[in-house]
Amino acid sequence: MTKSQYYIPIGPIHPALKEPIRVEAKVEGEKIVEVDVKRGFAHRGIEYMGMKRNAIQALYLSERICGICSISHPYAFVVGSEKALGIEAPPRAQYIRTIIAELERIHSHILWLGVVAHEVGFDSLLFWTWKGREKVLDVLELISGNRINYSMYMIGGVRRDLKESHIKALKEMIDYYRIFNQEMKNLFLADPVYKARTRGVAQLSKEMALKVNAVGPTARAAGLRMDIRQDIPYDAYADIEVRGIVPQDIVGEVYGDAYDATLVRIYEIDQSVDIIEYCIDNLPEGKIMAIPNYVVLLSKIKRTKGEGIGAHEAPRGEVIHYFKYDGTRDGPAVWKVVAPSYNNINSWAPLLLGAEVADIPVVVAYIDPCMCCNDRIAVVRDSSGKIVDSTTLHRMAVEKTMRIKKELGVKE
Amino acid sequence: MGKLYSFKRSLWVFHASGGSCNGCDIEIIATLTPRYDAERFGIKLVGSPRHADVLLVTGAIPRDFADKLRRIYDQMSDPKAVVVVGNCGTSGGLFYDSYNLVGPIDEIIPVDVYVPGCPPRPEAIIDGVVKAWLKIEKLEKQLEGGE
Amino acid sequence: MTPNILAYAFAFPVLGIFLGLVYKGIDRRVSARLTSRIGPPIRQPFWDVGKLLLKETVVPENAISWLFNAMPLIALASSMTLLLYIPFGVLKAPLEGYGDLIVVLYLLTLQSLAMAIGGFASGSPFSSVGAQREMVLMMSYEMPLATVIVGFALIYRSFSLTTIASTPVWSIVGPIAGLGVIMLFIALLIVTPAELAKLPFDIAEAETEIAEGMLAEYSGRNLALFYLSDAVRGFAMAALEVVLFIPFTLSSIFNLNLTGASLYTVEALWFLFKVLVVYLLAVTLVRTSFARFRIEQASRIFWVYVNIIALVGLALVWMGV
Amino acid sequence: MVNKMMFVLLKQVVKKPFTNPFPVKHAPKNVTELIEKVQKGEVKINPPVPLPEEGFRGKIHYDPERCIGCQLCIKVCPADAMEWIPELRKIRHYVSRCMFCQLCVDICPGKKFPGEEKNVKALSMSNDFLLADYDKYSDNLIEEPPEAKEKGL
Repeated sequence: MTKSQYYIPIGPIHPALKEPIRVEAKVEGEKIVEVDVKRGFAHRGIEYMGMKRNAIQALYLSERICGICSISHPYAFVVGSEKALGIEAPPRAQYIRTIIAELERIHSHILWLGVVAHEVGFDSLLFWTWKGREKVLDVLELISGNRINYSMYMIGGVRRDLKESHIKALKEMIDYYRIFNQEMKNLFLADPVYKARTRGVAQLSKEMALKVNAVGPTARAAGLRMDIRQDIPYDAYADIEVRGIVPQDIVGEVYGDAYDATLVRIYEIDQSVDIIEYCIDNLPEGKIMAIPNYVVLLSKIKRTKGEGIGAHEAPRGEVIHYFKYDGTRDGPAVWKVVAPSYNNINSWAPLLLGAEVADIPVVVAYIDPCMCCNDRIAVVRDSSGKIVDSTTLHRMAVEKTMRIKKELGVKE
Repeated sequence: MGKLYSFKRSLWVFHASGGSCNGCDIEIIATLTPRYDAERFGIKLVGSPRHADVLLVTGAIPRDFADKLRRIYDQMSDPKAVVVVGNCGTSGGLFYDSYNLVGPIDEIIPVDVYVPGCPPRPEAIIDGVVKAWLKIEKLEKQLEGGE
Repeated sequence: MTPNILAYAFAFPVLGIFLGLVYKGIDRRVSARLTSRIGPPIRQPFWDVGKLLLKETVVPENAISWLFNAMPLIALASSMTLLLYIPFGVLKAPLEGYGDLIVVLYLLTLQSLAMAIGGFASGSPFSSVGAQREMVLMMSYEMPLATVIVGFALIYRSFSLTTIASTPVWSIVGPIAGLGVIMLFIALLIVTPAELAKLPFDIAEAETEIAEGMLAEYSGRNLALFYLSDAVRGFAMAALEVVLFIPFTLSSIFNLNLTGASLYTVEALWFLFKVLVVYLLAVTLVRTSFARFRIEQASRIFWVYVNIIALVGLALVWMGV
Repeated sequence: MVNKMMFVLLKQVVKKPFTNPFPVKHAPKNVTELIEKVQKGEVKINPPVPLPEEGFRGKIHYDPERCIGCQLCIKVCPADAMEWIPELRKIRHYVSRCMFCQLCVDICPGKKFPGEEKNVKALSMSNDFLLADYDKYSDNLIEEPPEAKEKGL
């Protein structure tokens, strides 16, 4: 019997993908023999828009780069901008930022665990994990006023203070997650079917991880101890000894597969809970904003020249923002964003080649992709599929204007 | 009993995410999870547009994506409805001046219910469902009156 | 064919659809409760079917339309016929004497086959992959299923379901053969979710992998027919297990002296209860608490483990009888 | 065929469901009638999951009396949701454009009426979040001074 080849397009709209991206796979039976990953469906031109707006507006634009890690991009934004502008946030604000960032890590990791359970068809586990996730969302809503998109950060501080009632809720939450996470370890790591579906799937070796520039939990699952919180500490992380969690610390061996990614993420929840506990126990008193008045802040930005890089360890990996303020306008003159999924998606093509159709959702999900984070540029192709560069594009635009002028009969 | 009696009670939903920031998408999933449990209204997320009655769209639509959204809409069998979740899809939201967005969703496909919010709470999405029921009931009355 | 049988033949499909949908409703409700949700009302499947019948039926452009439209009918007809072979408590099966357990085996296969052919005919890559998976899965679980049926043939020296229902299997087997029958029961329970395309073996309809698989292109009336056939088959499969392995009647347990209508009512309710218990254990609980297997893992499970269980069971039965 | 999940699930069966039955437990027979009954007070609707006591970011409420026309909110709004009405020297706010970031509320200087000690802001975040509508420019989704509507500005 000759094996027939099928062409399976996955995406841009597909139930396994919650966001638009396209994976084109040629399969023989169940085996994938050819794969192509196409991105760019969620490109919104955020950096370009940010360079036209003022810094405060751009900060909130950066929050909408991604809704799941909605504090990661603002965090990198404020850290980078503060470096560029020479503003230092008060210690209390730094601690509050760290608490919010770790709360977000808890919610994002639990979300990922639920999603990956859903991808392998384990819907009851999705329901169970998301039931536990509501607790941290409640706390975030209590502190920030919304379940997602917290709008907490500001250049030079945070906008809302932690009150007594918030700290009480946080302490209660810490106790809850200590127990919940223990149960989660039992349910995920000990489940035979879950293990059968994830062990050996999406296996990324150390060398491969370095080659495709994997970051965050994906790289840590492959055994690379890399974590921005440990390598370039900032804010409250500078006071805490954060060590990146790698599977060899926990079980002694590294496979680098989706099962290890689960392991790393579950143990990182423990770590986040510890960090939050440290922060609320050692929360300094004082101001929460270096420059509380936005008008003053904007005029200071307008006067300042400088550049800086802000990095933050988002739940998915490192987020890096580059800024240049040129002292002529109240927004960034140059703003460049590097999101973790941009690196991690590189691992799809090598991992999918030779895998099975059933593994596509697991491979796609295990890096916790975030398309909206990584679609940063739009590429224009001509009819033959060649990329059109900017000079040609400009020439074509001029030509089109001339043609339209001619058609309309406009005289110079 | 109206003609659309069972239609109202069994809305199967297909979810298409455009250039959204994911905030709305995860709130849609949260609507299905135990705290809010949309399945008690007969709402089910399905994996194929052919099965769906309602198209949930989130996010402002990038240029590349507009024709795909149109195609998904055409693939759904009649009668069908479109619900837009979140402000980006409703009006462009804070991406109002982006060069790569083709604008609000109602310029591409007809929209029945808007759920504003950034992102809307799961209850607000359920409220959108209630509004959709009301619209169906109005339609039912019209059908009965017309015949 | 007597008028009596004809009356049965018309009443049964209606009853079968009704019961199938009710059981599906209970299944969804219990599954929701298992995951700490309220869940849809038990009438929900009726509304689903009502809605699907109301919707437009689309035939995709590149589908083979007559095949595409015929397969849902064949699927529903085969599961309906399957129901006609199953004795309902103390009621006789309507088609008793027109072929028994072997026909049941064929009818179970026919429905899966209809779905697979419908998948191939719809011309979408997802449906084709789904149909391929269904075929592979079918080949894997048919063997243990056949083994179970051979085991029963060994015990009774007959394929008649009515005989099996009237004399409980436990009363005629010794301890060794009894152990064998228990193993056969376990094998059949594991086959059940695969036969009904439920988790952890709903590989052919995997939503997240291949967008509902074989059913991806179906809509409206055709989808409603598949929905119904799925519901009826779920009920029939559970009923078959009850007939084969839990045939005890209430009157024989408690030595009741019921006659006429009251006997039939009580026994019918008792039968429905038994079916419900089997349905909840073998389908609802399993489908809620497991993840989906990969196709080659599922094949290995059936070819190796379930087959071993079934064959050892068969050997024990053979030694015992 | 037994795993740990099964025990967790069986434990959940006996417990009360975690679901918050907002607005009603199941789909009602007739929603129009239900809403009429609720308005008459015959039936009660289950409340949503409780909001935080303070600081919830719902729909923005605009009080034109307090507005001094400084346009700071327009300057700071990331989504350009505020529109300046030059004739009245007031603003119009489109809720369907808003991103609920509260920046305009923070920056609003507000106005002091005679006899008051402190400035009261013209903009405030309400607890209103059930905003679904058929029309994105419906009255509920636009906050504007009443004169603007009368004069059709």
